[in-house]
Amino acid sequence: MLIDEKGIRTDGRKWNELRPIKMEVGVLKNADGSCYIEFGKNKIMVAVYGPKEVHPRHMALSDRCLLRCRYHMSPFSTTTRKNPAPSRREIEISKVLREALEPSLILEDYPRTAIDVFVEILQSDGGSRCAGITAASVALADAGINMRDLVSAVAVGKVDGKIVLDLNDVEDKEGEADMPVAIMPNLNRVTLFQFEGILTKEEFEKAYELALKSVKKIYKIQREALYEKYFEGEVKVE
Amino acid sequence: MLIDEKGIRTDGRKWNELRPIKMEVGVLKNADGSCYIEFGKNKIMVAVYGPKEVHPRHMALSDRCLLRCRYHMSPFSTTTRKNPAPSRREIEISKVLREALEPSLILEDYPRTAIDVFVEILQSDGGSRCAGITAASVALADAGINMRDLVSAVAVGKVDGKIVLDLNDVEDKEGEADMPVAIMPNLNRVTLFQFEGILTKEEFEKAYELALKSVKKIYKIQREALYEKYFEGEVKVE
Amino acid sequence: MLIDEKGIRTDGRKWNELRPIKMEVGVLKNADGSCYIEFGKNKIMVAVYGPKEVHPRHMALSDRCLLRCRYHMSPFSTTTRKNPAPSRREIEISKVLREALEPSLILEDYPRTAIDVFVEILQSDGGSRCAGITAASVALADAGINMRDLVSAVAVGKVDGKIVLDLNDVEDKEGEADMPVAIMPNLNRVTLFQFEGILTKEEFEKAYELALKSVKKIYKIQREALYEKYFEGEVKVE
Amino acid sequence: MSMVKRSAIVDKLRRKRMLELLAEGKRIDGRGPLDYRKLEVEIGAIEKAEGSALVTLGNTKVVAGVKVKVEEPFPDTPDKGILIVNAEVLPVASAYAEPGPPDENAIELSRVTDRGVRASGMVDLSKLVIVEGKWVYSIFVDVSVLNTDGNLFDATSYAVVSALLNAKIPKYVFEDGEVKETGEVMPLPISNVPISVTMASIEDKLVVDPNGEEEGVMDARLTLVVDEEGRLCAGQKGGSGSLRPEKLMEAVEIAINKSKEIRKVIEEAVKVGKA
Amino acid sequence: MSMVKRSAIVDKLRRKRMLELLAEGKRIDGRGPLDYRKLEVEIGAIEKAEGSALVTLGNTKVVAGVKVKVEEPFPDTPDKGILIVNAEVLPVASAYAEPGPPDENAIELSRVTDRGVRASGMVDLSKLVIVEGKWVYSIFVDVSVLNTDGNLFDATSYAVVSALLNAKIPKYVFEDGEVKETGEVMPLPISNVPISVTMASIEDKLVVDPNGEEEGVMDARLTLVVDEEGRLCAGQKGGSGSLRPEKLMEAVEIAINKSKEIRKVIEEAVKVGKA
Amino acid sequence: MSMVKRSAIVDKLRRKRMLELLAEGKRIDGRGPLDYRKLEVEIGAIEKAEGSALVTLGNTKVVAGVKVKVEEPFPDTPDKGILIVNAEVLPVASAYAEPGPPDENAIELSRVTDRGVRASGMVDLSKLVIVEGKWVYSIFVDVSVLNTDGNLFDATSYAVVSALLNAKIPKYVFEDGEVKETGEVMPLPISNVPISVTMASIEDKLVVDPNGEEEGVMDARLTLVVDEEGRLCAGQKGGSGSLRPEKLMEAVEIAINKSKEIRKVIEEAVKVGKA
Repeated sequence: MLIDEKGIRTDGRKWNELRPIKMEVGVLKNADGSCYIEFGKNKIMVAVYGPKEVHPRHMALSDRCLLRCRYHMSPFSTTTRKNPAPSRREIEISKVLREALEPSLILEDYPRTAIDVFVEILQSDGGSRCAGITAASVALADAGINMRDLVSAVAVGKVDGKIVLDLNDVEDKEGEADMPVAIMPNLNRVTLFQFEGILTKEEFEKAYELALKSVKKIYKIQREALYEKYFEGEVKVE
Repeated sequence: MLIDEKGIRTDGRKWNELRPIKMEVGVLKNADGSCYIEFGKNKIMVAVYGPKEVHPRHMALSDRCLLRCRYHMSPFSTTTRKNPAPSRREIEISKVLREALEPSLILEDYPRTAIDVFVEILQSDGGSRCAGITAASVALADAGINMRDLVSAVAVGKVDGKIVLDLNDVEDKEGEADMPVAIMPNLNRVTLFQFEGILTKEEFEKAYELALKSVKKIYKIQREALYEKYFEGEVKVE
Repeated sequence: MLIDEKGIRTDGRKWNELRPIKMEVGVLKNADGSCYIEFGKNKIMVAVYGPKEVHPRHMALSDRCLLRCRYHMSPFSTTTRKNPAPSRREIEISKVLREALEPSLILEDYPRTAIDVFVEILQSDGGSRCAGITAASVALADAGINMRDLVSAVAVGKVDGKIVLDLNDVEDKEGEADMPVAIMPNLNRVTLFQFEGILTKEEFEKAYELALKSVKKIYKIQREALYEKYFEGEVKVE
Repeated sequence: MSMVKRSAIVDKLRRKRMLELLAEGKRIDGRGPLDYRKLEVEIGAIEKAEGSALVTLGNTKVVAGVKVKVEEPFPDTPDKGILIVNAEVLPVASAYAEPGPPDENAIELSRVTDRGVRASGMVDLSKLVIVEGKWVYSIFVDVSVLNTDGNLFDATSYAVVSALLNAKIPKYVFEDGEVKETGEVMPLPISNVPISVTMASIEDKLVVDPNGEEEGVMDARLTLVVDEEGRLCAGQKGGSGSLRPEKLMEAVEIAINKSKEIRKVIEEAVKVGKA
Repeated sequence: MSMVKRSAIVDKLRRKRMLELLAEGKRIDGRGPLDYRKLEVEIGAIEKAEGSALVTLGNTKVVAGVKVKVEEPFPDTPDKGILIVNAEVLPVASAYAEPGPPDENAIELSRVTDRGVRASGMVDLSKLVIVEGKWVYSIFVDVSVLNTDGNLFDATSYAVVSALLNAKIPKYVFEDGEVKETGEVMPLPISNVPISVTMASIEDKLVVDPNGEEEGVMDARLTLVVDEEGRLCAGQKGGSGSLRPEKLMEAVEIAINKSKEIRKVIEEAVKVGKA
Repeated sequence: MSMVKRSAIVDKLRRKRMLELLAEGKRIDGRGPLDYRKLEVEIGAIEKAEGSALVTLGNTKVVAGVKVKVEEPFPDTPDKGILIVNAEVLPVASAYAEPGPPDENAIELSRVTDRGVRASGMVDLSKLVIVEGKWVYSIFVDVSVLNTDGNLFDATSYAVVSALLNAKIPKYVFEDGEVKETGEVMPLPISNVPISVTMASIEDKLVVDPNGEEEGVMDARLTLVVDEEGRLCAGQKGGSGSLRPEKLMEAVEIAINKSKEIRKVIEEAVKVGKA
């Protein structure tokens, strides 16, 4: 039983409620941009380096910047120790993260260079890839990379037969479906979509609509984190 | 007992008989040359790419083409699943295959370029390296690489105390000797020779002579396969 | 009991006595410099190649030579077979060896080139890194590399509660402390220092002074080995 | 893994041409937006494998083989057999496929194919246990991609699904303290058949079964996997572009429809393979 | 792992400036030769780890986490638990840290940290045995370096030591022929606390806790680890330069003194973490 | 692994000169076509190894060591011990040998050496079983090549064969349900001694024991291994050239003859080593 008779989930949330989110921008001194996020029990550090020279040279692109992305879990981030070598899961997530961020960046502005995005999971909970995208987009903004929009991500899924927002670890493992979605909220375009589980077309649509709607809350928190660093003390938009 | 009292082998062949051979040229759309061979239960796909640019550059040869060769077994090609990473056996065979093919090619005609020969064993039986060389030589012809001659290969060996032609899987494993040989039939030169087992000098000579003679049958099938692709409908040379 | 009541160690030595040392210079024909050392039961072959071109090019240094060093144990060098792939221990020792040798070399004399020092442990005993440095410095001299001084190394430690010189295998494993030290004897400068074990400040000082003093005996043997190769038959200095 | 040599200028011209054609509901190779290329499924091609299938989709060609071992179960699922899907794009397959361990594209391909099979519950892993916590059947489905011309996701999925349907695995029993081969064979415990439908999105126009040229210029790839009852069981967006949110539901619609057509082809091929 | 972009000319000027300042007993960031930067130790930051600590030393930031498994002991120490220290300089940490397996710098960092912990007898491994020769506790201490600005050796050592002091590991018993988790937790059997003190030598002048700029121009790095009773338990010279022999005994003196100051900070942080 | 720096022009001139000399039955270093260089075999050089041999053949120098473990047999040969031959061309050996895992040349070298030992039945593996299907002796013969100047195949084979003849391995017994070391040693069960004879073919002229310069210009390398009774037990052609078919039988003749001469040198060295 992951949802009780009153519709309350194991961590006290309602079906459409997000876990607590905390973001801090510019926390790493060496990085060109950085963002630390706590998203439920996820604790994630993102660093952005670049635009910078490409090594080896022949990988450079003449008409735009080469975006690279690494999603990696620290060995102590999981219940059972994670081997530090990249797993197939980490390699796949690194790829979809890159493809989720790429549409938001004006890479044509930096030909022949590279931007590296490093997403380090210090503690993992359900939805670490969505939290990672969310923080990475803010870190890219912190690095001053030209952007079309932020990218905001959240997962939806099905637990105990019900569509719910933002699955935690146990819901992710024991639930019936999981669908991470990333959106550029202003441009209204999907940049990441993955899905695993079993949903009828109707359930699928309901879950997807919930993701589209909820992602706007994530976007608000991203903006606030950036304001806090760059305009602290000034009048806040909102 | 691998040979019965009438001199018949486990698969019904006589001592000097080849297994059935089927070749098809140009089966892969992307490759510059290709050949699929069934040789007994061997099912092998060969692709040739090149002549093409060499990466990394410093490996290019100023006076001739760099020939590279990879012999690889698909995981499902063997009775027990084969790990997809290249084994030491595959690395050695890749080298002897390259050295068996190299004398037949006019590599001086393509300086600073590379030719890649990929030999993929989809199903393995005894003699896969010989079948691979035979198909690779045809695939190189299909790719239009300038050649001095085709290379034709066959194994001979000793089974139940008798010299036999073209060992199948069980003869290869339980036999007393195995000797793969490759020849350029028109130039009459040996390009591959390997041997493992125990043979007296006289047995060795008998086996070797059998290989030299039988390889000509392989050559005929290679030519037919090429004619079939390139001159189908025309009068056949024979 | 590694030291008996008369103060004699398991191999018959007194506390401040070195094991037998034998060095031969120029034993490898292909190397630019080489030295074979037997130090107790250590049997070590060192080869120096260079100064030579750097591959890949971008690793070359514009103002000096790139010094590289590999300490490696042959699989049969240890009681239990050593896996031939480099262990973390070998990687660390390779680094400290390089840093122990580097101060003695005038690397500015060879900009844009590399020198490789290969230290191969054919049989290991306690103190193989010190014996390796000692032989490597002689091999560098044999290669004609411009030097400020030789580097001479020896380990000291604590065994059965006593400070002793030059630990052998069993003393190294069962002793209470181990301190390898390398010195440039003429310039009187320390180039390697490592320490593991438990020592009071007073013990530490006593052990360290013993190392500083004893290293001069190593230096004498190094010079003799070089004289033997280069001035055999001439009048010996000393 | 891309089959078409990338040239920025040629890509732009090709994309422009495709968009012109798509405006008229046409594609560069003459197909309509919702037409698959010719799909051929040959069952049992590799006799040494416990099950196998060679799938040809246009010029894309992949072969899948099933091998079985008896192994210890994973510690967290002592009551389940093991199923591993592994795809490799062999260097025979294209001028741009390098020898070596699978790259991120091949890993994504393996994992998305695996997710469709796993989430649909195609193979009932709870029936692949010999001794709980000790010995289970471990099913490897390896895929060798032989020629690439777009839509590896569907071709790979069809080959894997067909090879699993085709498989006859050796039967083991636990007797006298050890696992023994009985000499008999048995089919895998199949309880569902997932069908993958992959689309390319080019300026928010969806086409199914993109070929290599289309993949070279598409904004995004969208794969949806549909089970026997028309439910969604896996999905993945790929590619560096984005798409309008409503396009996803349009893709769901297409996937549910097209999966019926593909399902028939695979069922027919498996039937022929068994006869 | 160096944090500062190496430019030969800038390095020379910076070194010259440092030496001028050192002649007056000053450093480039205003510290005296024997002053540490601000050291912060946050205990228990990673709840999923059995123990953890986040250490900030100036701009250098590392996090260590303890994980525990039950495993077979090493054949040559059947009566001892296993302790493994592994540090990785993550690519988030600097523009010069590459992804991939640990390089020689990270391996040296791990091994020197490990030696201090091991030689001091910090964790009594003989108390981490469940069944001799069969089952022991295996303690992994993994360190993720998040930002580098010099003196990784001390920061890493403090993080490892603090995480071990903080750890509560699950208790196992051997019953009915198998190892079972009891549901209880227990602290590690701690019998000593080693404190690392690292110095840079620049023209034979010693300064403690070198920052990134100082490491960029130093001749040699010298790490000495001091135990609870003021004894030396590990040491390592690093770097391509050399030092006058008497400098080592001067460094021993400094290490013994400074270790007392650092010991207090760590003990206080652990106490706070437990309260 | 080639020892001589390759320069196309120098190679051509060198080859021309060699052919002129060979026409007169001479070689570049003064030998006749069927003369080996000086062969020295030093037995027992590595005391820590269970058996060892240092072989010097001209300037080519290799050392082989035998180590033994008790392990489970391979599943398909439960009634046989394990024998593994592994050769590495160390970076000390030549300016062209790179550190790292064995390349194709070193792998071929290991495998051809192994085949000679294995096919001749030199070590009777059926006598290296402690408990069938459970515990067998696993014999590792590792070869470190220290200097290369041609004909690594013969030098490696002689070192391996001599080290095996020299070996005294610890004796184990199975008692009270476990494998125990008895403290005694025993020689390996030797039943044959294979001798490798390697030739270079240069324009279809055969010379034995090619040195580095000859290998640099030869068309093909031909190795034939002969057992105690004068039978052939292994063979391998290497190199990018070809040879006339009748040359192989000529090589067989040479190998059978030369193997007798080499056999005496090795037998003598082993006898000296034992005395």
